[in-house]
Amino acid sequence: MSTLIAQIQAPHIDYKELSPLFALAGGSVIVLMVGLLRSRFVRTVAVPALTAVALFTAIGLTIWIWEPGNREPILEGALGVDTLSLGLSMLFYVAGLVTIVLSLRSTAAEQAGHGEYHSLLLGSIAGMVVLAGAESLMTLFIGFELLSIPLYVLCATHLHRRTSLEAGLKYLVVGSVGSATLLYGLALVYGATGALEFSEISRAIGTDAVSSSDPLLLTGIALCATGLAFKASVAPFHQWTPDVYQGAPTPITTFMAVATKAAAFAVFIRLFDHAFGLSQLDWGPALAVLAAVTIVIGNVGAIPQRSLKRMLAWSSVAQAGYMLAGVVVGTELGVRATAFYLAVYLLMNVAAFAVVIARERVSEHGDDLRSFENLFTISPWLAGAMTLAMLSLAGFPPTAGFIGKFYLIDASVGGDYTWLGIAIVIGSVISLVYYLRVIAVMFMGRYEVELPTIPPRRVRPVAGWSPEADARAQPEVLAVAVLFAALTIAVGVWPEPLFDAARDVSSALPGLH
Amino acid sequence: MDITWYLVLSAFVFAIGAAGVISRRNPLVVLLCLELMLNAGNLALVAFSRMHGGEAGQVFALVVMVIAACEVVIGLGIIVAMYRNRLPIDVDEMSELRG
Amino acid sequence: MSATSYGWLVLAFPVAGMLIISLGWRLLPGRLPGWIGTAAIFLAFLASIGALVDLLDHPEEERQLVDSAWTYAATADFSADLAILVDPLSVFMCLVVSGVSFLIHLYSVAYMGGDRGYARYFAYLNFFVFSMLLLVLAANFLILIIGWAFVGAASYLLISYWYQRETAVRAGIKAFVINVIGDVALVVATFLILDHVSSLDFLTVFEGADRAFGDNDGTLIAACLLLLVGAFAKSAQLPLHTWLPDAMEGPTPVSALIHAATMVTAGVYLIARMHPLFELAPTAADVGAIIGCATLLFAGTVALAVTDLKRVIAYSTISQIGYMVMGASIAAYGAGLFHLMTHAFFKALLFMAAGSVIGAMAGIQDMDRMGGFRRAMPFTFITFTVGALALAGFPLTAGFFSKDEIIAYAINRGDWYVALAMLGYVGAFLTAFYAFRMVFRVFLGEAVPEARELEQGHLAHGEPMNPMTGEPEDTDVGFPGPEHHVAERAWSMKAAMGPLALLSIVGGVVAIPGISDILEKFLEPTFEDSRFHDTAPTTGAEVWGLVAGGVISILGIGLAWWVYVREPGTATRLRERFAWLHRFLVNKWYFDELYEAMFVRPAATIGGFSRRVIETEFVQGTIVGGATGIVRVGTSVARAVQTGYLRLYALFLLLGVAALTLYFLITSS
Amino acid sequence: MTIHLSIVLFLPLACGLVAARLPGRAARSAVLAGPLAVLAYVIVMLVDFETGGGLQWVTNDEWISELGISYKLGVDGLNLFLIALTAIGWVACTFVAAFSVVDRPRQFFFHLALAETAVLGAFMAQDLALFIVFFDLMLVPFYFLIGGWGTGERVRATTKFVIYTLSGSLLMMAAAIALGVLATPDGGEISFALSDLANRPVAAGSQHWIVLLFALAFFVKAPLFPLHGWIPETYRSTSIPVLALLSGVLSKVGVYGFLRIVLPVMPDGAEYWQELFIILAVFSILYGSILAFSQDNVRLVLAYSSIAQLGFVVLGIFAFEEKGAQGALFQMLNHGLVTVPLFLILGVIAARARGSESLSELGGMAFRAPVLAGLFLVIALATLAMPGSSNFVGEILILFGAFENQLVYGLVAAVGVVLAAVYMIRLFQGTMHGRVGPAVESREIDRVNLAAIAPLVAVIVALGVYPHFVVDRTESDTSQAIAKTHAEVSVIK
Repeated sequence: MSTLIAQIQAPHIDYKELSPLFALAGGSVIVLMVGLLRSRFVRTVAVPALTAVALFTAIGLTIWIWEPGNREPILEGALGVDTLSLGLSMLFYVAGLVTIVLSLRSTAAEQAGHGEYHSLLLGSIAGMVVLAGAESLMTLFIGFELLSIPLYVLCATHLHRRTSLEAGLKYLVVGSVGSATLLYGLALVYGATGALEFSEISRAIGTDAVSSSDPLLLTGIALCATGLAFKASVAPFHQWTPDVYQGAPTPITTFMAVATKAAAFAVFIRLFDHAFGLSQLDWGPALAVLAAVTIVIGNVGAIPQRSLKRMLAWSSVAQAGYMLAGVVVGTELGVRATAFYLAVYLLMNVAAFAVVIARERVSEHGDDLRSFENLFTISPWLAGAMTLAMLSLAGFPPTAGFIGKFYLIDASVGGDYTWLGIAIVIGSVISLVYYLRVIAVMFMGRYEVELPTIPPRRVRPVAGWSPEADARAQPEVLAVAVLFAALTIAVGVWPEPLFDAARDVSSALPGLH
Repeated sequence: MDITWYLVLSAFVFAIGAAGVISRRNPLVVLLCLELMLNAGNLALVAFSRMHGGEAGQVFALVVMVIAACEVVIGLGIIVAMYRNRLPIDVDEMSELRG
Repeated sequence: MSATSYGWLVLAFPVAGMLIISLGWRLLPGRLPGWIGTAAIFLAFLASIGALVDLLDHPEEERQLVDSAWTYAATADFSADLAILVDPLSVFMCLVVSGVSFLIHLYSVAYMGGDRGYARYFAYLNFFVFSMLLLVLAANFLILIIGWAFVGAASYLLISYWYQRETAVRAGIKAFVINVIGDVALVVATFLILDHVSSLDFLTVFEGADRAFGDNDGTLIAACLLLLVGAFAKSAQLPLHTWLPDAMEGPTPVSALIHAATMVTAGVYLIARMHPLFELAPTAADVGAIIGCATLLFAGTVALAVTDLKRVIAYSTISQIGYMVMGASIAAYGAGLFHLMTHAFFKALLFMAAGSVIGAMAGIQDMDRMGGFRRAMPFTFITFTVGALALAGFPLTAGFFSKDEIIAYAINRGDWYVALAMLGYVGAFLTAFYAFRMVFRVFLGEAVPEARELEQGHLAHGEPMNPMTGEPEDTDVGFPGPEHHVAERAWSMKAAMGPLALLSIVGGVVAIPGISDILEKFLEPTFEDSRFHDTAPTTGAEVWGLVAGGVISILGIGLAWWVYVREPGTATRLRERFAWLHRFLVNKWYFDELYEAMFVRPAATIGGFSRRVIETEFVQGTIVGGATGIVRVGTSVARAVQTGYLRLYALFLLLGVAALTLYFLITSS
Repeated sequence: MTIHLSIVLFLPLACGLVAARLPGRAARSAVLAGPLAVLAYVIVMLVDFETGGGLQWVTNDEWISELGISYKLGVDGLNLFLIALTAIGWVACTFVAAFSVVDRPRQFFFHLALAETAVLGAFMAQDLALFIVFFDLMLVPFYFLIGGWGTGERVRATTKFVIYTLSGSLLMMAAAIALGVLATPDGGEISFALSDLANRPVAAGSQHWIVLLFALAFFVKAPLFPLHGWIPETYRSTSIPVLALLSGVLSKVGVYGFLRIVLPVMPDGAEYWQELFIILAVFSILYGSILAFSQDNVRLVLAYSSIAQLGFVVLGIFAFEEKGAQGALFQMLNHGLVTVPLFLILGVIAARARGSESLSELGGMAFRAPVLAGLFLVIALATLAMPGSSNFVGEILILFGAFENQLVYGLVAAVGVVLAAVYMIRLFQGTMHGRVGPAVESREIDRVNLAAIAPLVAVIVALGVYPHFVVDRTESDTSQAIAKTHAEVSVIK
């Protein structure tokens, strides 16, 4: 008997490294419990506050355990921690905080119950952290699902809005197909290499046992790529993106847009630049093609959109394409560029979505382009923030977007993927059409959009809209918008700190050249 | 006994599930098909772990089952919500978001 | 004070006049601008005399003085100063230009009185004189080109001086463009010279020319031909003459100054100035001679048929310049410049007199409407006749000596130049005929109403109208303004015409074969390096030439008398007899029509084509439209696929999976 | 004295920001303060400038070490006068705008100021990436200025303008990055500083396509045929002061890039495309001129004429000959100096013709507005490169440079000189001469415009009298810029 116990030795667990995860999990549970209390104060103030506390703790702990260099395991063969996972987790946390602020007045939280809403949010973040830190295929899948499942729910939290439910359902079904594919891919990789841990996989690949172009392995890689591409909304697996982004409550859309993408790319980098690093020559070109296709489709798709959320969704597809380029080249520079761009991407999109939220809550046209007409005269600050966001997304100097693109192109050229750099450029040119249109609408009054567009739908105001209510009624949203817009400029002018962070992140993958 | 047959079987299951997802309009059935697809993965996992020896794959399969269950629950929840809102229980009707 | 500082003064005075008038135009009352302008030019004239005197002090071989103000532009091997060259030739030109200009200013003071743009007129006029003097004083090609273009601009401004007349505006742009063609030719020529001699200064170039170029070197010939193009554009020689007749749209004094006396002779000056080059490229020189000869005949014939008084004189100008060009091209520099001078006198005189007549006719210029002014305007009659005599080369007038000297040179050159000389005589006959055609038709014969009115002592005031088109105009459009003037009534006009009449008669004294060769001697330093000293005809030959010329001109005048006075009907009968010829001549050999068809219309067509086809179809259509089109297509595809049916999404997802997997398997195997 | 370029560079922006906060009257003076201060600074520079002294008043700081981008500014013969042009142009146009009614004035002047900073930056930048930053930054204010204060199809026009220009400049960015990467020796630090790039030659093969992409950007900006598709709409719907700057100053940034970047850094690539670019240039000269005299809208006449003028500039640059390059640089300055007042005058004319800008409705203005006519005349003559104007010196140098090795192309280009005479005189007569047009109620030029235009005319005349002032200061650096390119003589000659 005792011998039996002796035989089971628990894996070594490093609680210090694990602490952020604990903060999130614990926070999630506590918030859920507190949310059960009836008092309005608790629900509308305490719950968000607690969530924020949880996230801040996580951030604090992350900074505490931050140290560049190679990774040390938390859970033997399951979870690891390194600057890559930590750096990206930071993005998740920030995104989470933003979402909390933006959700303060959202009806979604009301209808779903604040407790549930926020604890799901925390759960999803935890999933992302796990995903980013995953050491083995199994944890990867767990993280993947832990991130997805709460999001399925959160998308549908506008219980009385048909589109919200539709978004939830679509996301669920298509998402599950994606996960199934991923799972199958993981299984094949496991079959080909006989290992679940990334380190062993990468060791296995290239040995005489498993050639880097073993069909089984490659099929597995293909399927994994699909699953991740789906999450990162890379074409042709992007189709859910516009619908879900548009249907979901806008704060959640924001969260999905910035955090989910970051998570997906975290694992992309981990899996492809680390685990499958050696067979880069095989999957590189394929992903490069995917990236180019994504860039084009995302941009052309965005052009006819009148709904800002939908437009941003398409643009996020395009942006995914840009970032994929950084992964494709499989160099350290590429990883850096991708990480940098993820951060920048967060700044720009948060600013943009915040403005959208501010508008859709007060305008009868919802997130339609119309509700932005002459925004500058109504609320110059919002207009300014939106302008900066758009310019940054379009890649104008001196915004962060410009530096980000510069970095990515630099990476792709350096990795002998010059044509991919050109593709990025062409994509940016196309994107001007719709980004500039938004600015034009805000500053230059109403005018008819040239390209074919969907007829404007009259959306029922999302939050209790009343004529006298206007943008200034929600200072926190305005604050977020302005803050993040300002950050895009700041980073654009003085990017050094972010570069250092990116360098640390890339240092997590020593294998790269 | 050769691993190939297991793989072929799991591939079949996966395909059937996929076909179901594509062809059926009732969300409940769609959920069932999703289960099939996931389980195809499980089958492959188990088969491989058997091939390689060692239990990692089987553990993985167990985890997946749990996760699959969660997914179905969420799915059902959404379907219920649709029902409450008197929305048609038909995936093709849920196509307001497009373009 | 040295000659060069006088040279600078010559330039300074007109500039000063121009600036004062143009900047202070609001402040200057009445005719003050006119007087200021006149004074400025008079001072310039004095300065030229100063330069002359100073130059004569220098020994013969040191009579080519260069003075540079500052570096105008210098980079690589291209380097030009703002410098003037004072030598006999330039001083001679300065004297002629400033002298005649002064008289014409004087004339204008009264003649233009009462015109709305009085100050503007004199500002332009001074600007012109400045440019002309700059042209003749230039010490290098760049400055020459600048002066060259300035006179062109001035002439443009003065042609469309009455800028509300459509005809004047059209004439202006025509003149300007043809002049620019000349400028461009000069620029290219300059390059060819710079490229070989690597200098822009005249003296250096002339020094180095024979070393840089072989005899009749291809490049040099090209350069000289281009110089000729420039010269012809300015001097209205074939085929670039079409602008000069239209230039008569300008006020009559302007026609006198620019389009008879000075600017149009710039071409002759250029050839004379460039003679070292032309002598190295005889082929080019011969081309010049032939074209000059052709022009003088062509213009002479046209002058027979045209009835617009000013245009007749204009064509005679073209013809006379033909003589000069011919002279300068056959190395008869002295003769050519001599004729340039005398022609300046009598042609200016003719125009002034014509202006006076037009004043009497209240702006009408058509000779068919004129007649019998002899008694009404005796002074004008006399001066006009004097001018006509000189033009016709009537014995002992200035024109008599100058023209026939050129022909004598041609004869003396021998071989085919003799042919030129003969044609020259033919031209002389024509000249004599049309000169007196004017005299007889305007002053003799039946007195027209205007003439009779004037005899009664009051000036005709017809409806103001465009002399070309005959359409009525409001009075402030141009001449005749609210008031207009005739020489009989304005002393300043008399004061201007008198001296010129005198000069037209005695102007020849500076070079009478066997008696005086002042001009030759004076110009010697400039042309001493000429190879053709030996071709100068002997006094005897020249005398014979003079006799021949005299006879011919008397014959011409006699014929004119017979046709227009003795047998008045003859002209009409001839016109009916040779209708086709008459039509051909009246339409000036159809040159305008030809150019219209060759250049103007094609250019317009090409412009229209580019605007309608290339611009819309290619630039906007193919490039812009193509790009947007592709994007449009992509857009509609992306949207068509985005159906909203999640089953289709799943399908596409799985198809994507299949495709990707396939790709991997294919590449791996 | 030492001159800190950063101050010159950011002064306008600072003033613009201040002005955006001040109330009306004070705002106007603040708005004017920026450009005026810059102008003063520039005058000091002109005086202080050490001829043939290479780069002067250099500022060189790390900016983004990660990407090898440094914040390096400097002035030499190449950009000295373009900076001067910028200063002058902005003073004039800001002045005119400040005294005319503009809605949302603060915003307008802020953008105007930002634009000046951007343009100055583009001219001063001595780091390729920095150049690109300012090159793109220029578009932002102009996007707003055209779209927000233009007329007619302004939004469409401004969008087209920005997309056109940016598609060029983004490709240039890609090319520039490629250049930087390829130029970096193994183990060396990547750097975009032009001085480094000039010493790190890139394989001729890659130079070819890199130069092509650069040229694309510059030709769009200039613009040259066939990349001028944005011209008509933009020129039609931009407000006058902005258009004056757009056409007078911005168009130079591109061609300036050739002298500053392409020729010194990638001589082989430049030579590879020489023939093609010269043909493009010559064709643009003819095409632009022909269209210019077949247009009825005054703005478009000027629009197409500037195509022709920049054709000359490009021709001069790609003649790879000292005189040519010298002339090209000079011509950039001249064209700017005449274009700015031309557009201001066009504004005056339109104001006297009930906003009409079509030649068929204009005419006879000289009658009541002799001063206006006089100024216009001087400028028009200068524009058609009348000998005696500095434009002529520029043009003759260009032509001589072209004749040197490309005689035939040079001769064809010379035809363009004649055509220029045709369309400019046509323009002058069509507005000032002839019968008084139906739309015209003529008045004399107003004080504000007079105060803006007269000094410019004075500068034009002064340069006409003493062009060596410019030639002398630019000579050595220009010949430096083209030193590496050896023009191979084309078969004809």
